[in-house]
Amino acid sequence: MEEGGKAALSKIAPKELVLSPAKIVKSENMTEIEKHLELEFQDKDYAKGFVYKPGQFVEVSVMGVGEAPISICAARKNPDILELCVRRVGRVTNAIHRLKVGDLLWIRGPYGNGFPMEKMEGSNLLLVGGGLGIAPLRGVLQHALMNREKYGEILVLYGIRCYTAMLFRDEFLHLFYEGDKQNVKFYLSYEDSSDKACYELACERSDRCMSGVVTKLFQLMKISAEDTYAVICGPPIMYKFVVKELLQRNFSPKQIYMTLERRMKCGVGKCGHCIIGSGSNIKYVCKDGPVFTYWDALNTKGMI
Amino acid sequence: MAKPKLGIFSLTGCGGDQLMILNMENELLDLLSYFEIKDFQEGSSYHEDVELDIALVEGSVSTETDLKRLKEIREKSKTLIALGDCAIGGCVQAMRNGQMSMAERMKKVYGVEEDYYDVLEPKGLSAHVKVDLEIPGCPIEKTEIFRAITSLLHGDLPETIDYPVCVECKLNGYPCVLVEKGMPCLGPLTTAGCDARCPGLGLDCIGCRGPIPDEANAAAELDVLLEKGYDEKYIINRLRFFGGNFEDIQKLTKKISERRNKTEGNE
Amino acid sequence: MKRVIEVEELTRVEGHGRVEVVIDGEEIKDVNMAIFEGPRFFEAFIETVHYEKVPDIMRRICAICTASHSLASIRAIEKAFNVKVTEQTSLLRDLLIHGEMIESHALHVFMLALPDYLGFPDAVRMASKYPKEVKAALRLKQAGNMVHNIVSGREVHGMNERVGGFSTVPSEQDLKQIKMVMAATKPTAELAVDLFAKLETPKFAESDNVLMALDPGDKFGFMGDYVLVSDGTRHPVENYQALTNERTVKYSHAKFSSYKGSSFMVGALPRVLLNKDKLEGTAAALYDEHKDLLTQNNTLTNNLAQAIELVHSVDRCIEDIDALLSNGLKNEGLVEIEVKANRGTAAVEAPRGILYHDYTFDGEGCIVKCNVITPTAQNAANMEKDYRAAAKRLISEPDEKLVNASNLSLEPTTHAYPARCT
Amino acid sequence: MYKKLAKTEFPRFFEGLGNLGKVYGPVNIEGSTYEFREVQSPEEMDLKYTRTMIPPKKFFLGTKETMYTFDEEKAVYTPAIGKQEKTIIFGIHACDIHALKLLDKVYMDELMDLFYTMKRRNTILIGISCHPDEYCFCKSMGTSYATDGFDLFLHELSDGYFVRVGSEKGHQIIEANKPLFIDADEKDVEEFKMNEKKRLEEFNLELNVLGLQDMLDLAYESPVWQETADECFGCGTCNLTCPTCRCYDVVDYVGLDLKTGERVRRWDSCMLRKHGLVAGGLNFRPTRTERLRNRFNCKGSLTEGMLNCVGCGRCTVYCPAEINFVEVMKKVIGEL
Repeated sequence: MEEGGKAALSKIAPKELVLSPAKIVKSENMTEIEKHLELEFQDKDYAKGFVYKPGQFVEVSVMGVGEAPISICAARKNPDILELCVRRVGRVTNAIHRLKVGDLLWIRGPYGNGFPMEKMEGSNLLLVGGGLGIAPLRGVLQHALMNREKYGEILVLYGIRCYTAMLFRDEFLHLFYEGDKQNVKFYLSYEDSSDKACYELACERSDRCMSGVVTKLFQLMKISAEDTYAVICGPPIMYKFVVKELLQRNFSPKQIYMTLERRMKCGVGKCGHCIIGSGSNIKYVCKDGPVFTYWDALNTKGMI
Repeated sequence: MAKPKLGIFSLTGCGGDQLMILNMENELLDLLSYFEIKDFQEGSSYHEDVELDIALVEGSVSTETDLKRLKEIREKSKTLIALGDCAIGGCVQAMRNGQMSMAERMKKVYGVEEDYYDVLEPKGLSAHVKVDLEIPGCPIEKTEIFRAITSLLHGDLPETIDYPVCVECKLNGYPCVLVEKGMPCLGPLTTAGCDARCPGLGLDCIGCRGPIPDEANAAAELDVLLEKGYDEKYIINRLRFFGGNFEDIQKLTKKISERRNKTEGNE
Repeated sequence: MKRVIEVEELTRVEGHGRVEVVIDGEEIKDVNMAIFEGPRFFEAFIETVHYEKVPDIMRRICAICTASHSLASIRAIEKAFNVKVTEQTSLLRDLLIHGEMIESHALHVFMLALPDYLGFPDAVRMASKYPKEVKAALRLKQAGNMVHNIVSGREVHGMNERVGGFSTVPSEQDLKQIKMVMAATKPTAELAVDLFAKLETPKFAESDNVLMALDPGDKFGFMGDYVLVSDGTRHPVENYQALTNERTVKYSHAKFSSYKGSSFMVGALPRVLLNKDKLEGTAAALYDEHKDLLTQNNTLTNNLAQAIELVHSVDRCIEDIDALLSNGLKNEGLVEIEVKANRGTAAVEAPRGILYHDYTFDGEGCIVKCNVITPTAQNAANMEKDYRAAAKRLISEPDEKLVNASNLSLEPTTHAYPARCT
Repeated sequence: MYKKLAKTEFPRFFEGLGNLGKVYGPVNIEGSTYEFREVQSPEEMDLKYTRTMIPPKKFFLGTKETMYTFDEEKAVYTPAIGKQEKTIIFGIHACDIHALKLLDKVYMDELMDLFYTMKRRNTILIGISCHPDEYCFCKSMGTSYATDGFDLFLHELSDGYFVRVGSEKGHQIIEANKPLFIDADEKDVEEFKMNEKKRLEEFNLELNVLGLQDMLDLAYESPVWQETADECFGCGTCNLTCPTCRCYDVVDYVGLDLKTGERVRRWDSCMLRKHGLVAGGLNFRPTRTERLRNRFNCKGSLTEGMLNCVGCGRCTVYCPAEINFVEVMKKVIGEL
């Protein structure tokens, strides 16, 4: 009846719960508080099995400090490489920011449901991102561009505070100017109306850039709810306003996807911190989400 | 890498928190070897007036002299840590804050006037300067200061505790002295971290780690203890042992004394 | 020309103090020892508190002699209510106060006083040259703390000792553990005696000393109901006010005491000298060996007296544990208490000397009046006297050795008289 | 499979269990506080106990347990799976068995938790029949009787125990103790049935759980949440004594060398302020009212078809603020 021991352990341990070391191979300060990291898995077999979708996240450990959920900010291209965008907000992310190229992090995952990329095939995509919320949407965008023929028009609405707070700046500015060639319309809004660099962008492309909150960008574009999926990610306050705009444009609740932030300590629906909802509909954001439709939100109390 | 510069200071209190550092007999030498110690009032006569990476300050601000020293320490320290209850909420010497004036206290004990000397109503450090971290306890717990120091050496501020003693009491499986024996336990209000020492010995928590800031439900405690047959004076004294500077407890005291004055006036 | 020499902050003491020597030409005009620890007014805020929690507050007067305050407080309450405790309780209390003596003396002798003699600013730096000795000293200190932990609940401000007994009786296993550790660390206590017997004790502070200590009864110890004075008199502790005559001093936050118009000393030296015949075993032998080095008028020999008490305390802890175990540990709970309006005064020997607690209760058992006299307050005047003597001899910087040796806990400032320091 | 264990054979049966591993049974600690503690003889136990304060989940989800040790120099996290001890939990009640079934679903069915699973697999559960007190409402929750989830279940009879065998492990125990067990006869079966019937009549406390989930949805804005939260300490006792609550928190501690350390998880409570707090300071349940409402909603909801409450009464019995779970539930859904 002996069932203990290390050998047995490796047999029964689900690979999703294994902490796998990954080396920082690229680390770029995108803003004062956000870093773009490229991690290389040390275990190539693990990397091979580490298949993820846009919108999923990983739990990242810094040895001696702790663990935090971070969303993956790119589509899976090179299986050895994992891209993360990390904002310095707490103990763990502070520690991640102290690390240098060559240092190790430990990864487990991928967790969460991710965006239904297959389901959205054949449709137009409307991506609405605010601040750091653009990070998971970047994965959606990359996926769609990698499989360009499978998706229709891609509209990206990106709300930033100011020019220096813009993530993936080169990449997005490129799309901002050249996106149309790939049938991508990239819109930009900025909240700090005194920001010079943004003002210049707005002067240059008044059809694509304006000052204000992200929902203002709806003024600039034409979309038909038919054949379009909306995908939203941003600070909690943003969802209600974006959803309102979408509903006005006849989007159905199930056409609206959003990814949520909660305290996802374990990532696998066990530790309980990310619980939301009420009696008939309790959800664990990490396991049942983090991607939900607006229909889910209508049926789950306290979701947005 | 250069060792961080550390200063350990004390204002008005019993000196127990510095003593707890000295009481880390097993770890003391190793732990302090990570630092350049520039000041350690209770443990060393070495003193160097330099910029500090970390200042640990115990004791309450109870005199103008305390305040002056605190401001100097704050000025020269990158991270200022309030060590122990005195430095957080004033501890027992703040018991009568808002209830008994300094003049009255002075008169009672010395028979002289208040303005004779430089006392202030005892307060924690954060009432006067910015504090980066508070480590509660009367005295502080060795494990907590150990974790705080190792965390700081690692480059992080440690996780702080803001849940009540009940949690640790349950994790240890101690019978609830409040529920089982009707003892006036302050565990439900009190910041944990002591591993529920008192209930573990069959005693009711006296709240020596202070009420959990912005969370402790003092009014509920009053109701529960009244129902168990304790009188208001007893309960309020009890809540005030370590909660004299705690806003909710001050409000509660005021409410009760007003109510009492009213009923007395009616009689 | 008038000049002032100041030792701004006395360190390696618990609490805050400073010394000021005013010199005019070659003449010493004034020597002031100020204790400027902020006042905390325990006696004022303890009023109306129900007796049961009084010791929990009062033990917070001081960290290093927390159990002494605790026991003085508990005994004063028990005297007020005529409580008789069991033999087991008495033994556990005796164990506790001896544990405290070990913890405090080990800290004091090795970590606060010894660095002076060896030329280090502190024990941590001293450890770089004497790692073995410092580690041994820490072990000894830990042995004392182990008693605090197991008997009282933690090192500082323990809570297990109550009015009428102990809330939880320590386990047999824990007591055996203490005994083992004590036996193992006894050589370190003896080393302390050896060290201080060999070190040359400075004589610069020599001056007439009046000594006071509690009469522990038949055996050397730290609790008693009578005070012995080096003038040969014996007084009940209830007369403490006549013995201490507290007065306020403008330059210091602490009150100063006097006995028949003169300052007096409390602490290890008075205890050992006044109760020398009651010492037993190794401590008695060591006393006999070094008795010429313990001089009534040289306060600095106090460190050697502490070292002898260390040896005594280690042996006594073992003895107490043997007695507890042979009687068999019983879960006896607390003695039932009947409160009444009454007054109770008790004293114990804290590491730094006699400590008095005096309470008056109302019929509900709540405090009406409280008075505490700490050893610091009693020693302050004597310490200043020593400084004066030393300054006269040295006319140089007053030495910190004196403060440490004078064995003052500057901490307990219940009576601290908050005067502005000049 | 049904057997009978005579009262006279009970001590020998119990003694034999010691060969299978460490035996834990309900021991009275103080007043009404019971705890599952290691026991050597039946006399140490009180098999008529009402409930243990800390539920049996403690055996599988340690109150404080090390998950990993780490070493920065070696750059490795090592799972802290030590020697797995065989454990027998003797005298577990039906409600607690149901609670474990629920935890099994969460911790073992999907992305199995290693630490839980290893311990769970090394445990034998022996149930015992009980009588309700004024706080038990397991009957309403459908958990007053366990049909599975145990290895053996002992029902007290006048002259012994009616034994139900719930697993292969249980069968093996019977086989190993063959001479002690006899086949239950008709009289025994009758007594067992009669006892169960009588027992059901002993329940005084009831909670109507039909449609409870919708009732809770509809009461989302009820003033009762606030009223109850005003009395509540937010101390977490309800969660920590709950046999189905399974929230945990994880903390890393570094050692004196600053290089090695451990990752520890400990029970958490959704009543505590930090439960819904994310890095950066945003709290998704900042007030006690919201946390309390969340707790009741969680208890009243289903996890894979099972209610998250088994009606054991612990949260009410041990609440220092004397908040009565059933009463609040009834108030909220408008039955009171």
